[in-house]
Amino acid sequence: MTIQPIVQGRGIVKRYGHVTAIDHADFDLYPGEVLAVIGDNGAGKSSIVKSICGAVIPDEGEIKIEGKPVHFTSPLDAREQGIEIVYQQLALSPALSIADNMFAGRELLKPGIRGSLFRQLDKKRMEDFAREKLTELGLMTVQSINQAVETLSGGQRQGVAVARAAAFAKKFIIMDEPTAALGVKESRRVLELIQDVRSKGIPIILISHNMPHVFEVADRVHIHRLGKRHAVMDPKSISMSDAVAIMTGAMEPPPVEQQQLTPKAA
Amino acid sequence: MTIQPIVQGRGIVKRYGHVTAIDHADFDLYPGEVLAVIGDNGAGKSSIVKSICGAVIPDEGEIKIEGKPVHFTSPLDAREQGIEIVYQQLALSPALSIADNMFAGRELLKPGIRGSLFRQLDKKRMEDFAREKLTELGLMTVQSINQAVETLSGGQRQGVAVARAAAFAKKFIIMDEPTAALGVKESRRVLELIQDVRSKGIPIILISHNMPHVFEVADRVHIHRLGKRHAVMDPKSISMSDAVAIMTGAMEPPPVEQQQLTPKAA
Amino acid sequence: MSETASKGQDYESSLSKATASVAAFEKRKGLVPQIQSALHATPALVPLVVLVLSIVTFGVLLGSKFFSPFALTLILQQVQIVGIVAAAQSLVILTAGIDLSVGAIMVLSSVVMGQFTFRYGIPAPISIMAGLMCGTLMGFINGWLVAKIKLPPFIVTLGMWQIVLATNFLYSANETIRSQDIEAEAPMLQFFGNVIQVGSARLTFGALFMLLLFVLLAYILNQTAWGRHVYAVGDDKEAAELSGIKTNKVIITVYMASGLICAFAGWALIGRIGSVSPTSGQLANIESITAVVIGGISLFGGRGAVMGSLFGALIVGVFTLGLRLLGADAQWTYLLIGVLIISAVAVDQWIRKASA
Amino acid sequence: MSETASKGQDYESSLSKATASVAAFEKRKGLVPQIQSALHATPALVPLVVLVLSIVTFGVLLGSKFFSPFALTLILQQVQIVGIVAAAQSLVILTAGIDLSVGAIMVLSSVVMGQFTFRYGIPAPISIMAGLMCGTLMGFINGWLVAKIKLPPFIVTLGMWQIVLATNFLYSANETIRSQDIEAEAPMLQFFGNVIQVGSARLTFGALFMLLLFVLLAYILNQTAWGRHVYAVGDDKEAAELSGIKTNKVIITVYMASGLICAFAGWALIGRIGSVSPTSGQLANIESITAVVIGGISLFGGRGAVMGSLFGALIVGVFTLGLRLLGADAQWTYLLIGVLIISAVAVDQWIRKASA
Amino acid sequence: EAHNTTACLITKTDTNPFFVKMKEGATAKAEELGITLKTFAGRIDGDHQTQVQAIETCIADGASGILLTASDTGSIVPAVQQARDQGILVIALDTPLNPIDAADATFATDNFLAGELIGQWAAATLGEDAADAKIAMLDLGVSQPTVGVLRDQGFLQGFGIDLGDPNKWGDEEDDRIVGNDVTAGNEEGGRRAMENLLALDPMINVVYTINEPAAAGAYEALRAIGRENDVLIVSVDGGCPGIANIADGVIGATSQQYPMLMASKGIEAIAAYAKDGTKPEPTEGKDFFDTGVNLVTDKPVDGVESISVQEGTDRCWG
Ligand SMILES: Nc1ncnc2c1ncn2[C@@H]1O[C@H](COP(=O)(O)OP(=O)(O)OP(=O)(O)O)[C@@H](O)[C@H]1O
Ligand SMILES: Nc1ncnc2c1ncn2[C@@H]1O[C@H](COP(=O)(O)OP(=O)(O)OP(=O)(O)O)[C@@H](O)[C@H]1O
Ligand SMILES: OC[C@H]1O[C@](O)(CO)[C@@H](O)[C@@H]1O
Ligand SMILES: [Mg+2]
Ligand SMILES: [Mg+2]
Repeated sequence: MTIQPIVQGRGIVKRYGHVTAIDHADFDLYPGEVLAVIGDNGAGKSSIVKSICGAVIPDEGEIKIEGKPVHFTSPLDAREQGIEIVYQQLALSPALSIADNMFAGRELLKPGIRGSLFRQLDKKRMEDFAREKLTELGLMTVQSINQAVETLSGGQRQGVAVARAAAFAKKFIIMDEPTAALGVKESRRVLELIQDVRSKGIPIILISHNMPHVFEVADRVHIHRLGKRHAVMDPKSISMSDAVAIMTGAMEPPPVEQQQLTPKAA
Repeated sequence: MTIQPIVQGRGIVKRYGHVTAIDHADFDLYPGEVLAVIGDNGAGKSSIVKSICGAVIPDEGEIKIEGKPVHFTSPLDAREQGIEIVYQQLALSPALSIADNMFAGRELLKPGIRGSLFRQLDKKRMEDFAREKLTELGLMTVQSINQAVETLSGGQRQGVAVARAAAFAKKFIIMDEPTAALGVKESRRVLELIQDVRSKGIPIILISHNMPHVFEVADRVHIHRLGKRHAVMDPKSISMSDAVAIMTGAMEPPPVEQQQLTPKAA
Repeated sequence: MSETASKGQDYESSLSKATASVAAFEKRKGLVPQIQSALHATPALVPLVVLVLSIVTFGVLLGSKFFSPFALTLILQQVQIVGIVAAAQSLVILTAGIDLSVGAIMVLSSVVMGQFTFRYGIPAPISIMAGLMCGTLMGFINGWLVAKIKLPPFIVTLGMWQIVLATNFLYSANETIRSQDIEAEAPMLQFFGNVIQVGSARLTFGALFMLLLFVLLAYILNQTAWGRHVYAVGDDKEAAELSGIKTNKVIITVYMASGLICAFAGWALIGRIGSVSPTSGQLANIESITAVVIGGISLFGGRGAVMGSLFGALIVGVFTLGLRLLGADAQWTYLLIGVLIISAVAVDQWIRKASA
Repeated sequence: MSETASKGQDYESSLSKATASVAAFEKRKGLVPQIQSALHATPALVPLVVLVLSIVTFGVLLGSKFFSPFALTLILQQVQIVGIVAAAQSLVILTAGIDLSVGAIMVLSSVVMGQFTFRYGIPAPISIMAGLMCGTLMGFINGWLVAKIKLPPFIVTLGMWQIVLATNFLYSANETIRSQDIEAEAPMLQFFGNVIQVGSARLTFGALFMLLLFVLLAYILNQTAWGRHVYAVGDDKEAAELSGIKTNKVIITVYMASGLICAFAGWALIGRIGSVSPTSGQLANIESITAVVIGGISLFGGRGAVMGSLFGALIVGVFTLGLRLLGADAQWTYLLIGVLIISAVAVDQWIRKASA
Repeated sequence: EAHNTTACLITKTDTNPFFVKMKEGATAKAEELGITLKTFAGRIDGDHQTQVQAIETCIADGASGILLTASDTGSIVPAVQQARDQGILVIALDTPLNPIDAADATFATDNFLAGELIGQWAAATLGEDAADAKIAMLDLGVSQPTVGVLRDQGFLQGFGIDLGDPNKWGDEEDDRIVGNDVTAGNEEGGRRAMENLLALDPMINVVYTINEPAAAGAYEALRAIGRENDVLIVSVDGGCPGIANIADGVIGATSQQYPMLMASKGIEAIAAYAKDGTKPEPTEGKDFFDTGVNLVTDKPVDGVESISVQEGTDRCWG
């Protein structure tokens, strides 16, 4: 019995001028799992997830979503399919408010004629929602929900991006280092959030340099190295220290049979 | 015997419109130490170090450097005194190359008349230097030293900023979450670098959310909370878990006598 | 979960006890902080302050000659065309674009309205519709080239400026349609020239249209999703795209709206000058951009309020009339307006800084 | 160190064994990747390609009428003024600024050179120095207002445009100094009008000056610290400031350089038109900005190569002469130039994309 | 032979109907005579460099003759000289070069005279009231181009006002002048300038305008405050809309110019020159070929010669 992967990428290549960022890499995400992606800086992690969601158009290779080949030309395509992404560079509009950013492209309208005819935004509802989500993430130092995002602290900004993705995803979520700028408390909330989301059946791709976090929440660990998928391991059957060794090239990856290319039968 | 602090801030206040980012905070950095600054997201950590180096001009309060009151109006003033900063937002020029960024404002000229008269840059020497520094940080995936910074991965960018500060500091260094985007290996190198720098007698202010890192390298831990200095602890006499508890408001800080407002006599 | 993992997190044990209360910083009271807050929240107040200051200054210098309903409504009449075009320009500039073709589109639209009526004998309402559609179409071409072909707005609209102007001359052979003929045969073309007289104050429909247009745009930009998207696109197009905004659609509709508004300006122009003249509006682009920038909208996009552009246009209008009334001759007026534009923005900057 | 700390790091034990070799990705070979690389490394090549394409096209259409040393050097003569001003404009635009006062500064400088010589009888070399200093001073005022008072460059230079132009009219009393008089009494003012004739090719000193100026600026921008700072300031002023660049100094010197170059343009203008005329150069700002943008420099600053502006100016020159020789009338020429400017940049964009 | 003769027409702009008509006239005549005509125009009034480039293009193109309405009458001279050195016949139309003999010939309206006629007419129409008239001067632009200065000063002279320096406007001391403002020669500019001067003195009763579009704009401003019937507007041009405006009482009188004549005479001269090298002769007693100017009004006054609106309409140009 083989389960169909949610995302399947094969032989993906992405070059920038003469820089090769992804070099015939493969990728699989299966239903209901948290797939961690780890690798050195510049290994190509961000590039590969961007290829999956259409933020970058790969030069070669094939990507299937739920078995169907896709050729996203913009992240809008992905988003329409219920895919949400927390970008490493956050992708927030600096001059806009927290609520504006959170609801960009899916704003709530006022009830009744004010919404349907006059297209008036329901600012109150959006702001309440935004505040609630930020509070859930423990970001209680945000003093005004109308602050422009550029006036937020680094961690507060990241919180906005994470909250946005988590609130709206239907098919799966990609999180590129979602806790990099977060404090201890706020990071903990994000890990809880990831587990929440998974428990709703929505799979997650988590890129992180934080090994304890990875080993705490991941079902499988995709190790990326020099633009390629180097190995996929079961975090329960490998030590953090070996994972780091494989990732940095200090150790060869185990043979494919000992890897975890597909999840264990649920 | 009292040692003179390198940096002494008293009653610093910074407001943005009606948002109060720093609320009568104090600050001390002593010679030769690594002072870690920890706190929730939005606690005011970045704001206070920016006030110290002139990137932000505080509304109230007094700052002394080596005992002399200073009123920096631009980070240039700080830099002229040998103070280097790794900003949380990195402060790199996206379209410029790694070497251009590293040497901004202190470029090397070609020897002889080509430099003295024709003001020609010694690109080769700057590039070699840049590559060397990045390699020291373990950032070996940078494929072309002439890449524009905007084409670097998140971690590679951070590496450039850290390398720049470390290479040029004379008086002290401020590092605002220098390892947030770095991989395991690269973070380790930065911690080593911090220890190197300290051993050369240059003190460091390290803002970080990574408690193991903080407790590994800090001599004193400044805990910031709601815009104020909440406590200053000796990392050897407090557990990480208590530090986190104080920082998040789960525990009251100990009385001042049990804190570490000045370093132990060296 | 693996043992290593749980170990790595043990310092987090206290987190459950962390306070859940929201940050409470000291709140500031008093008049100055309140003014500062207001200016912060409503950036268009700053050029309004400058406008009021300049009206007061000229009022003091000139007395009732300037500070009369007549003179003040005259300013409204004089700025109406630039004001309407500045509204269009604001939209485009908010998306980090620029529209150099505004004046050309305005004139071509008015020529279409006139020629359709007088050359082909089409009823005025239909000709007007045709003129409005013509403007919208020109805007669409601009927007399409900017969004889809990804050409710089400066180049696209510079090219369109030349193309539209040349088309206009080729099509109209530069023939003027006289005011008297329009009045006799198609007065609807002069609709915006109608006047509401209240005492010595004279409000033309065109001036009223300008005011209403700004109110409408302010509503749209602040209260609708499209409006927020305009800001997002101008602020950081890539981020907007990544966060799910259909940036191309926004850009195209913005240029279309700009074209449509310019066509309305063309209609208002007939009301203002009475006739249909292909030679008008040559400075509309630079004048509208000036109003927008004085009004505090950033040429880099995403920042500023559309109301500011109205105040910007009025500031220039006040200076121009005020200086003439003070007796400055044409060349000196020209020079002094240069000085005053810089000063107006310097004052604006200073207020902003004081309120930061 | 505390026990918790060392535990937290134990998974790092393997790091000492991590490979220290530098990343080795597959390298690509072949002509296409090589061209792509070249275009990547030297962005000014793109407008150069467009320029060559357009010369070839008109050469094919018009034969030797166009593709002759005479016609080709004529283009150089025709673009020299716009080209020199575009060099100044490039500097300013690279800092994310804009200089609308270039034409006015150019004309005022040339008027100063002329009036000092003819009205006050000052020897020509000193008058020329005075003209150059006048340009630099105007530039300084622009730069100072932008850098220190933090006013938007658009407003500052718009204001200065009006101020300088009006000053120019007031000072010169709109008087033209005739070519014959200059030739007789102060031929040095016409220095840039001298010609090197090689066969039917006619290279004026002014055209040569333009070429040398671009080479010099390309050197300065790429090979000196100041040049790199110009880019850094335009790219992200705040980041540049934070990373230790004296951004204000850079901005002020850039506008001063722009003013000085415009003054040289004023001198070259005397060589080109023979006389000193206070009414020249009214379109210099829009034309120079056009050249810069066609040349691939971003109006948002920090990106592009100054050589591109030279090619941009030449592209417009080639189109203009080519279309005129093809016999298009004025309106059709304007229309087609509009189309061609858009197309040139579209081709440019397409080459860039293909080479990405 | 004639069929391979090339001629160039270079106008100030293509936006002013005056030049459009001039171009039409030239085109028609060229077709008639089998001459290839190439036309050029600056983008705005005062766009000098485009005209220099146009002359160079005509040289490169091997033209036999150039018809030129110069934007900058002094500065264009070297370029004109270059063309003449190549054996090209250069004829100035509408606007004389400075010096006038820099061109082979000049076919133009006498612009000072055009101004003088409307000045005299206005003074005569007012009669005794001329002594305390309130005059608005709606000029072309701040750069004071020659045509504008000539007409303005001609008007004042005709009206009986002391000119000061006749080479510039605005330096007159006479209290009857309320002020000068600039119109850019179009309706919007005319209206704004009129409004500005009315705000200065609402009792203005004489308005000089540089051309008829500016006059139409000024009229709208007067109409807006209900004073259109008590003000005399005078202008220069004699375009068909302008003449119709005289009939409708918008403009009191205008000095009519004949651009078609300038153009067709010019083309004929080039044809003749191409054929056997003959150059055109100036009008007797003048240093240019006067294409004539007529005062058009339906309220003729004694001592100022004028033609009727009907005659004006027969001869109007667009
Ligand atoms: N636009 C671009 N142009 C050129 N090179 C690029 C571009 N974007 C990425 N690269 C290069 O591609 C490689 C992979 O980058 P990527 O951002 O995917 O790394 P990453 O694994 O996410 O690293 P990090 O952990 O630091 O975020 C890097 O060497 C980077 O320099
Ligand atoms: N320009 C600004 N305008 C308004 N508020 C601001 C501005 N800059 C910072 N703030 C606010 O000031 C507070 C402190 O921000 P700061 O960046 O110093 O926090 P931080 O401790 O560094 O947080 P983090 O750990 O997330 O980086 C935050 O609440 C932030 O929203
Ligand atoms: O702009 C000035 C020009 O306008 C005209 O009067 C035509 O309307 C011409 O005679 C003159 O050269
Ligand atoms: Mg990444
Ligand atoms: Mg921070």
